[in-house]
Order: sequence, then C-alpha cells, then structure tokens
Amino acid sequence: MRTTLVGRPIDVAALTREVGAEDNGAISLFVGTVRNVNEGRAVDGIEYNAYAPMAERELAQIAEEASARFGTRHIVIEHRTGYLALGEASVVIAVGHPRRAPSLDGARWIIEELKRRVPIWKLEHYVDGTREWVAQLPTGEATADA
Amino acid sequence: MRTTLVGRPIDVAALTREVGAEDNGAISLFVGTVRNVNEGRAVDGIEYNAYAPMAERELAQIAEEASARFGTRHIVIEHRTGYLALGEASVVIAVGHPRRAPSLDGARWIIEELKRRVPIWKLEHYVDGTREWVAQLPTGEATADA
Amino acid sequence: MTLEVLLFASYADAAGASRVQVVVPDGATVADVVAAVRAAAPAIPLPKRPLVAVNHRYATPELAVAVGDELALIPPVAGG
Amino acid sequence: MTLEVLLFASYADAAGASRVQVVVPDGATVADVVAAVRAAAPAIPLPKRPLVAVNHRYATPELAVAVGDELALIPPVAGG
Repeated sequence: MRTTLVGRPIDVAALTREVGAEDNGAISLFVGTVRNVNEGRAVDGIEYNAYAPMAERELAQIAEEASARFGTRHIVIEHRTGYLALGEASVVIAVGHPRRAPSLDGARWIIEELKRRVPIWKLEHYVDGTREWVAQLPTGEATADA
Repeated sequence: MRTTLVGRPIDVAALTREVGAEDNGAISLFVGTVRNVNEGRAVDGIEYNAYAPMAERELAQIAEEASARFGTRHIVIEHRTGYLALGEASVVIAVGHPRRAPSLDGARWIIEELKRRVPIWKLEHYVDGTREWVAQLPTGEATADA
Repeated sequence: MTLEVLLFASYADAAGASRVQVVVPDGATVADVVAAVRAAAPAIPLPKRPLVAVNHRYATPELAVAVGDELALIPPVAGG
Repeated sequence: MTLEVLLFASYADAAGASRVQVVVPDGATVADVVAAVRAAAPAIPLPKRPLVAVNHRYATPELAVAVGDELALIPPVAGG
C-alpha cells in the first residue's frame, strides 16, 4: 500500500503495475479529472490546496481501512496538488484484488471517503477570470471521522 | 467509443487518455488479470480463445447499451486473445463521464455483461502440465441476450 | 439442406473438429439443428438447452435457419 | 495560554492570513478555541459547528487542547 500527495502528473500505468500481483484477478482504477464546467460556470483550471500532513495521514488511514474492509494490501492512492489544467488527473486510486467485486467496491469506497474527509480544497479558475473555492459539502455538514 | 479484440498487450495509459475529455470529471477502469490460482489449482498461464466476429459484435453491442444506460460515449473495451502469462491484462474497460457514480457503475456493468455473453473461452494451463477449459457459468445456464 | 455448425473450446475438443455438418429439412429451426448435432456428434457435451448463435447473434430455439446462415454452438462463456 | 490555529482555503482568504492567534484559559477545549477564533477573526465564515483538527486528526468539541498541539480549522473539504 502507498498513499501520497504529488506535485507532478500521475502515471496511471505505473500505478496499475504497482498494484499488480500474480494472485490478483482484477485491478480497478478511479481517475478524477479536471472538468471544463462546474455548476454551469466555464472552468479554466483548478488549484488544489491541501493541509498536507493531515491529508497524508487521512489518505493513509483510508487505505488501511479499505484494506481491512476489502481484504487486499494492493492499494495505491495518489492525489495531486497545485494548479491543474483541464483534463488532468487530480486523483488516481488503484485497487488490486483476487476477485473483481471487492476490487470495484474498494475503489468506489475509497473515492467516497476521500471526498468526505481528506483536507484538500479546490480553487476553481473560471474562464471569465474569477476564482472561487469549491464547497463540496454544505457548510458545517462535513462530518469526517470525528 | 471503441471495442476490439487484440493480440498484443493492452496499454492502460493509452485507453485512459482515449476516454479522457474536457467535460469528464471521472474515468473508471477495470482491468482483468491472469491469476496464479483458480479453484485451488496452480495456474501457469491462460489461453484466450474467441469466436472473433461474434465477440467483436457483442463487445460493440455492450458498449452501445452502456452508452445509452450511463449517458456517455467515452467508452473503450479491449479484450486480449492468445496465450497470456500470469499478471497480464486480459481485458481493460475504460469509462469516462462528467460524474463519478455513472462512470463507476458503467465499468462494473460492462464487465458483468462481458462475462455473461461475449463468446470467449479460457484454456487454463496448470503448473502440473494439464490444461482445462474454464466453465464460468453452470453448463446450460448461460442465458445471454437471447 | 446441409448446414455447417461452428464449434469452440470444449465442444471443439470433444468433437475433435472445429465444425460439424448436419442435414436438416428445409424450414428447420435452431432446435432442429441442435437435435441433429446431438445425433451426428454425440461426444459433444451439450447441455439441455445449449446456446446457439445465428449470424453472430444468440438465437432462440424457435428461430428458422437457412442455407448461408453462420451457425455456432456456444459453450458457457468465460471471458474477462 | 496562547495558541495558533491554522487556516486554509476560504477561511484563510477571509482572514487574510494562514493562521490566527488566540488566548484561551488552561484546560480549554476545542469549542473554547473556536469561540476565541470567532471573537478574534469574525471575518472567517465559520459554520455553527466547524471542523477542527488537532494534531492532524478531526477532533470533537470536548477535546482539551494544550500548548504544542497543532490546531487547524478545516473548511468543507473538496478533494478528488
């Protein structure tokens, strides 16, 4: 298992190889990418800002929980920080497993947990020159693992 | 959309790029790989045999159905044929979508349909030198889309 | 009419061939072809209702077949 | 005791700083720190129950804090 914040493009093929193993029958990957539109506004790019030491800790914690829940150590999560252009991958989650169902379930569970609790914020840069922090959850409703 | 049988290794990174688009927020990938054990028997490699024209037709049909069901044209499926060594990818499914839930659902739906109805068979080569056709479904219980 | 039926995987191994020829009356259905294959090549381990493809599509037992159709017996699939 | 609280994203923008200093009594809790931040930096758009991290973990309002703890106010997260 390996989880990290990264400042450079994420190599999907390398992550796929990393979770590969001879007793795996399945690898599921989820790739989050920068969209050109959000809630009707034309987006130019997104700046990802993290509370780095806590984000690293939460990513590692999510991988540990996923490992216990889905029964595999073949888990890698990389999340980018800094400015990303349209189409670039902001996060890649790779889960290898002997069987396909827990591999697919694992990738899905990890992205949902990541979005719920990892302290990362997006500053959207709009085509019209403005910028705004994206509020993923209703203010004050984020519950995390407290 | 693109679906095909291939005789050479599948390039996961190329497929990821192929389903990428500026209005996508998510790409989900499923990679089937050759396991070293099946039902307790040590496997050395697997020979994938297809009824090629029908398999190509079913793959294309599954992609069309997935497109209608999940609302995206960013779908690529490659399935290998021939002899594969342990750890090699036998199938890669890539689904790009503006939102993550239908992207994940789409990849899962496609692999389930593929296993249910695409005319491909596996001849497992065991470490003990024997070979056997894998019967994925109970004989006579395969229903396909008839 | 004389028809050829394609065989794959365990069916082909059991028959020792990748196709089998059968003679069926004009207007025969998929079910008639299956019955003729059972008679012509009893070694093929066909289930009670084997999957049959006609022109690359799964076919129902009632479908009528004709000379020129591509017929295939489909063993339980195992792709992925 | 004097504590520093880290700010991020919209909170940092509103405060015009990446941290805010507050003075709270010894034995103060996370809730006391939040109240002190509200008083010291009213421009920060804190919800009724803001998320607070103590030493990189989400903390409950009742948790006691001490000098040396790393405190942070966590705006609604938006990773992925």
